[in-house]
Amino acid sequence: MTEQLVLSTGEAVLFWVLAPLMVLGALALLFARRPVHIAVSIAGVMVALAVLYIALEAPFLGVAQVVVYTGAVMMLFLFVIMLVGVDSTESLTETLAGQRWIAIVGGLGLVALTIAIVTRATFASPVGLEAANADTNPVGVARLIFGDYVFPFELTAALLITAALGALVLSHRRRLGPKRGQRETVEKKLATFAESGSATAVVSAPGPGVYARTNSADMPALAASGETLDASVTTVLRVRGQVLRDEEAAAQTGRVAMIASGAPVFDTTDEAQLEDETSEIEATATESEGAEGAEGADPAGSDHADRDDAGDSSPETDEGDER
Amino acid sequence: MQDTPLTNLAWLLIAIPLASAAVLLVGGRRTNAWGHWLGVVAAAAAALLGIGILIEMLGLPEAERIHDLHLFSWIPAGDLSVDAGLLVDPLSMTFVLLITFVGALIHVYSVAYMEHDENRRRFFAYLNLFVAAMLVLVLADSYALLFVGWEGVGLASYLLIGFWNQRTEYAVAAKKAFVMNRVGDMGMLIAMMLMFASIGAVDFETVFAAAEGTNEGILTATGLMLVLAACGKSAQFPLQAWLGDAMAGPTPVSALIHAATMVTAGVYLIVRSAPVFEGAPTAQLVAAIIGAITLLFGAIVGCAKDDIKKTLAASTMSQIGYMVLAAGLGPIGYAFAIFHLVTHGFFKAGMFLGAGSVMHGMGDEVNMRRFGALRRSMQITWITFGAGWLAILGIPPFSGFWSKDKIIEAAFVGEGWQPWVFGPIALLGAGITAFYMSRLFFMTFHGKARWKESEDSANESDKDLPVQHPHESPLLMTVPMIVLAVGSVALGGLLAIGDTFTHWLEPVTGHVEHHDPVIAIPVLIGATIAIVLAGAFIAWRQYAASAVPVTPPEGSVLTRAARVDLYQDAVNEAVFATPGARVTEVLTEADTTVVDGAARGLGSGAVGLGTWWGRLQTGFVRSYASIMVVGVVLAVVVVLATRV
Amino acid sequence: MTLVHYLVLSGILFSIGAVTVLVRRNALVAFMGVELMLNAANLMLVTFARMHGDLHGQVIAFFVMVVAAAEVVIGLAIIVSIHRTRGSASLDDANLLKN
Amino acid sequence: MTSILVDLPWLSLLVAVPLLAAVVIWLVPGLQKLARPLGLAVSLLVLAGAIAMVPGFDAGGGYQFTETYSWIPAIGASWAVGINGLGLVMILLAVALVPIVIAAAWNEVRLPEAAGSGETGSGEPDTKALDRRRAGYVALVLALEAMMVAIFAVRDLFSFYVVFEAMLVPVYFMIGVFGGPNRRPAALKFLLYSLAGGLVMLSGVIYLLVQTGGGEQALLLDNLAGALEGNYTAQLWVFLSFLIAFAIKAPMVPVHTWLPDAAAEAPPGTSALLVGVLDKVGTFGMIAICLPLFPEAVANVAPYLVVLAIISIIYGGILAIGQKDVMRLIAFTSVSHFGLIVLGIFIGTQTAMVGSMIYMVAHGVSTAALFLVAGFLTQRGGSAQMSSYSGMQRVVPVLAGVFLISGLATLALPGLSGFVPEYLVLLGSFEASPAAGVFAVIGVVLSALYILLAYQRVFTGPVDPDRSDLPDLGGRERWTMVPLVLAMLVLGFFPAPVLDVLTPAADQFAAILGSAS
Repeated sequence: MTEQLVLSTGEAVLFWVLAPLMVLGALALLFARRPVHIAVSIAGVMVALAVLYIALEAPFLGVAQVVVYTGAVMMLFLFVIMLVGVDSTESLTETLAGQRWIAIVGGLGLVALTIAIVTRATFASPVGLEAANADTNPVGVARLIFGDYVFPFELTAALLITAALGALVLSHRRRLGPKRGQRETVEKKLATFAESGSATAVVSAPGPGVYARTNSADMPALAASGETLDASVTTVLRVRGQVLRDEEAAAQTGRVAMIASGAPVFDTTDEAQLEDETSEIEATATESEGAEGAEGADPAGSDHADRDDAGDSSPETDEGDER
Repeated sequence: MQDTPLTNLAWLLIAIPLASAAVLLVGGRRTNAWGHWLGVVAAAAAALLGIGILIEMLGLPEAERIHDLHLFSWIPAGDLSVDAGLLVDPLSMTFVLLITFVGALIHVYSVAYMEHDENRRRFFAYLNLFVAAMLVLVLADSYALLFVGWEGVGLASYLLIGFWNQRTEYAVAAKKAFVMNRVGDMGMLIAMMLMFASIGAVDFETVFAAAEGTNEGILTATGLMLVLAACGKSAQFPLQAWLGDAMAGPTPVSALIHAATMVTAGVYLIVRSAPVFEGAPTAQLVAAIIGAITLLFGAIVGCAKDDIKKTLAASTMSQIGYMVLAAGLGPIGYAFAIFHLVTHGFFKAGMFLGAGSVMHGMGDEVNMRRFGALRRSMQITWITFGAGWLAILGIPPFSGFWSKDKIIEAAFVGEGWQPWVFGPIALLGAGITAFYMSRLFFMTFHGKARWKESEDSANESDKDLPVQHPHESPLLMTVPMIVLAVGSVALGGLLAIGDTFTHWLEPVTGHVEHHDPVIAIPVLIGATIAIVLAGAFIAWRQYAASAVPVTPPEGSVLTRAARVDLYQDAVNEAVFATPGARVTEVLTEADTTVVDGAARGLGSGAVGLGTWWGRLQTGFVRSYASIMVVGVVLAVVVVLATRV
Repeated sequence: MTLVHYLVLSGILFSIGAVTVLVRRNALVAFMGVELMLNAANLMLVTFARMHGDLHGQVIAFFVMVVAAAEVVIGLAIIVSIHRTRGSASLDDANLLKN
Repeated sequence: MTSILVDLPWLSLLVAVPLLAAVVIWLVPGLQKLARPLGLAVSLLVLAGAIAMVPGFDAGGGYQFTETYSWIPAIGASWAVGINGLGLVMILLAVALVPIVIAAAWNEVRLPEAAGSGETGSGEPDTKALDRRRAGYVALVLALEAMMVAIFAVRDLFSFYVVFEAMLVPVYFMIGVFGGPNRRPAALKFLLYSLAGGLVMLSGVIYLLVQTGGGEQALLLDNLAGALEGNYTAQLWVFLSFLIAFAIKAPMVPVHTWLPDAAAEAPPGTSALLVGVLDKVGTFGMIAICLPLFPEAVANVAPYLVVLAIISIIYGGILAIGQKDVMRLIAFTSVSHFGLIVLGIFIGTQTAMVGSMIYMVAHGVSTAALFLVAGFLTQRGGSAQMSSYSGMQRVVPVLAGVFLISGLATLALPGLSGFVPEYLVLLGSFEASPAAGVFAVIGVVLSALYILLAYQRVFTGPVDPDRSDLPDLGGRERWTMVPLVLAMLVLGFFPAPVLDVLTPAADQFAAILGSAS
């Protein structure tokens, strides 16, 4: 291989633009708090990698990278993040003694060593893939895969199928109680109704944002009796405390009196009607900035609501997600 | 060479009793009914065959009386090759006859003596086994085969001493006998090692032929080792301690094994090994010294014992001391040693049987202080025992006179200090023997009865005495006693007059010119008889003419020492047993703590190390990952560092 | 600008991925770190493929991708089931390896 | 008849048949009921096969019945078998003992007490589980038989090592599953000791391979003999590595402590095979492997080994006297006897070498008998402590008689199996070194003490009323002991046939040592 590969300026520019971005994106792994942010940022890194692959005369891999990693793997990650709780942020405080120091030393050591090795190693002069990619890169790769590597390739097929089956088996959950069909659901609902007399036990919850003034999904609906129905807002928004409840809205709907009374309207403990579940009116004020004043008006009541809300929402959220 | 059909059948001598023993042991209870008669028949058949061979041998010219019967190749192991073969010559035939004849008599005696023992069949099996083993011992044509019989009789002795092993002390006595014999056997083994290393063979023919040209040091060592072996088997000093305890066995056993035959094997060994001793005067001298010591030792112990069997055992020890002394004197003594051995075999066996008869009549009592005046109730026993008594005393013309007197004479032969030491000792021994044997005789058969016929005795002083019903023993017991008594009376004279016996043994021991002792023979005979009579008289005065206390008096220092066998057990205990037990204890402890402890220490060390390392196993995946990362970094650093 | 720069980039990415595994308690995040390490390795393979003019490197990278895909499926399934039984996706809660 | 008989791959067959039978018995559930008769039949068949080899064997003809198959050419390993006189005799001993052990343990394998090992289901008398357990035992014994034949027949160092280690597996389970109350630690101890020795040996094998340069069939013993000539350092190191393995196996002081534990906990049949045959692998290896391969090293190290052997003799004897457990006592007597065997091997005279070889056979017979009969006793009395018994001779006379005969054979009473070998070793040792001979003779007295002490404690004295109704040996037990007792008598009085077979082999090995030193 006498032919010397010369990297084009364009490639250099591409590299110097992408590389810092990739490193930054990767650093999100270390410093970002929300998994969703990390996942998105890693997806970006992977797209950038795909670009680099193409620059490295591996267009087939570049495409595969986008399809497999960005398209499949990272999306799978996102799904799982949604499953286990998109809201969960992670504390970055270290719990294992000395772990952080070991990580820093080990990481720096790895960086130093790899850089030292690759920079100090003497490589043969680069050849480039011009010759190998004569019949286009996918063809070249395909010749190898279906030639030398046909057996491993077949094995990977088996591996993938096994993995799919394995995932099924792993995430399969054995039924503990009897199957609950439509009839059972109805009977349960009616039983709850008979017990509590709450209408929401039988009817489906109203959708959010039914007023003329604000139609957004973060605005809880009002019941016929005038109180807000927290359950009308999606669980995600509720959990994140993004339910809209400014003072104005409260005033318009005459909620102030209700807030002052501090009385819960619905019992929310019934698991059977998770979707229909409602909460106390007071709870609506919990994390909304707009409700600060109202909250201050009745600290005891809001405390109580806080606790209830926290206690109820997290298991319910999980259950709802899994279904 | 004349045809010798019977001699060629000599192996039957061994095979018959052996087969009988096997039948009795393997047959088990099924043979209980007739087993003892099979034993008797086997012994008698061997005796008859022995007599047949003797007659055949007497018909041969002297030079042709030695036959070596090759049986089979026993240990063909290259450098060492031992054949099993029988040496039939006058010496071995003497023993064969003694063993089979006395043995057969004692078998007969035992039929009655052991009548009430449920294991009588087993007893006869052991007796037959003993006879077979003893015959192997005396008929063997090599030291190796002799050793088979040597240990075989030890085994039989062990089994018979421990025949009543439900009593622990009897079992201990049996074990003691075997182990002390084994100490002697070490000597035998070492002697054979020496022969093999220097001569390359262990059969009599080769060894004796080569002995002349062998270095005296080796011969001396061999001789000393043979003497050690003889000491073990013949209960000679310092390995004498087992014999007294061996009286735990039934009395016929004591008569056959521990008086007439087995214990004399040591004498046989020395006489048989004459060519070795010829080249080893030091070993000879040692043998003579040991004989002299034991002679006195046994005699002194015999004076103090109250147990009739133990007194006889001490006497046996002493008499064998005479024989070993004679054998140690060299060629002049060999024939007399064997002669005394034969006569002793008769009269001592007779006395043991007599003692057994006394015990039989007295409810197994062995304490002579509980006897007395048994003459009236046991006439035959008294007479036969009396014959033996007179024989051992050496009163002419009883057997003992002819044999013992010759030994005393021989002890006075020689140069330098030796005749002046051995002679007087032998003479003194004769006197002491006369004392204690007379003591035994008088305490048992004469004096006042120290028992009573019935509870309502008129005499006030009899109150504490035990009730006994002494009676004469049945015919099966008395007949053997009578036969042996006849032997005690007549055998000595029969064989001694005209030196018949000495001539008979000459093919083996060689012809010896007559030597004059340092003191004239008639003087010696007179002195011997005088000292013997004096001893007997003292005993008569003390034990027949005056009352014998039922409880032993405290006695002098010597008496007390003699009662405990001159502290032989205490010495053994202090020198061997206690330190041995201590060593065993310490080593057993050390084996678990030190040797095994080291191994276990390795184990627990590994466990400790593992536990320590195990702390790294926090269970946190991230810890493991960090270990991996650090490991990778370190590994790469090491690789790079070694490359630089 | 040489191909070595790609290698350096690969090393840096790999190290970041490794450190992620060490410091992040969230299993998902740590898992993403693993993915990043795999990608970094792929980058190195592709770079070397180009350097040596040999497509084998690319083929291996391809296989790595396939295996990584399978691994992700299984890994995520495990995370989900652990989360379901232990109510947490934290690596430090899954310390049964200790026993 | 010779041609077809000799042409058969006898030795491989003798290995394969019991191994196959073991697998079949173990795996086929329908056969588990018949496991014991089947196992006995197979072991008798193997015995017949081994005996059938004898007429075709020529005592002076070196290694015979040889077979060589390539196994792993890359490391020079082959499956090669072949026997000389020693191998033949040891194989005969092994295959003769196996049927006896199977018969002796006919009813001895029982279900473990309740929660013992969790192998019983609910604890009710479960005949099926019992059958399974018995089948397991028989299968293990047969597997062990295959290993024993193999170890005495292999002529390739790698195969030797493999079999050497593989033997541990059946024994480990025989002790660990079927043994007494403390079987687990004992089995583990046995395994760890043996493995430690085996691994040291493996390092020696590897070093040997490196030193000789490898190549196909490089590890055939025939090719290795003389391969290290002149390379003294290599000889020494490899020899020492082998020696450690063999010394552990042969139990020599101070690496003997596994034996008493294992023997005390193992079922008696296992102890009989373990001490009677398996441990002989140690001494067999010293003779058949160490001598031809490392003659110069052996010659130089021999004096130290002689000293060690004498220490073993006396130490083992003293320790035996101090034991309270009859099984441990027998184990320690073996330590003492192995000392004599090792003494005979390394003292360097032909006589002692013959003695050691026949000692291996004689000791196998008498110790097996002792273990089995002691097993019969402990099974009846429920205790292995000698102090638990008294006056048993009156209660079980036949058992006592067999014990005494075996014991007397052990203490080398002339006329029984122990004598001829001990005699030869002692005489041969004295020839080379009088001091060694004299010290070794002390063992004679000690042996009388320990055997008779044991006999006295257990079988004499007043009859213990608690144990006065124990049954004597039954028919099956008697018949298992008959061949052993006969063997002891025959070896005592007519050892000539065995000696004739062994002597040429001994000449050859002794000559190696003689010329090297």
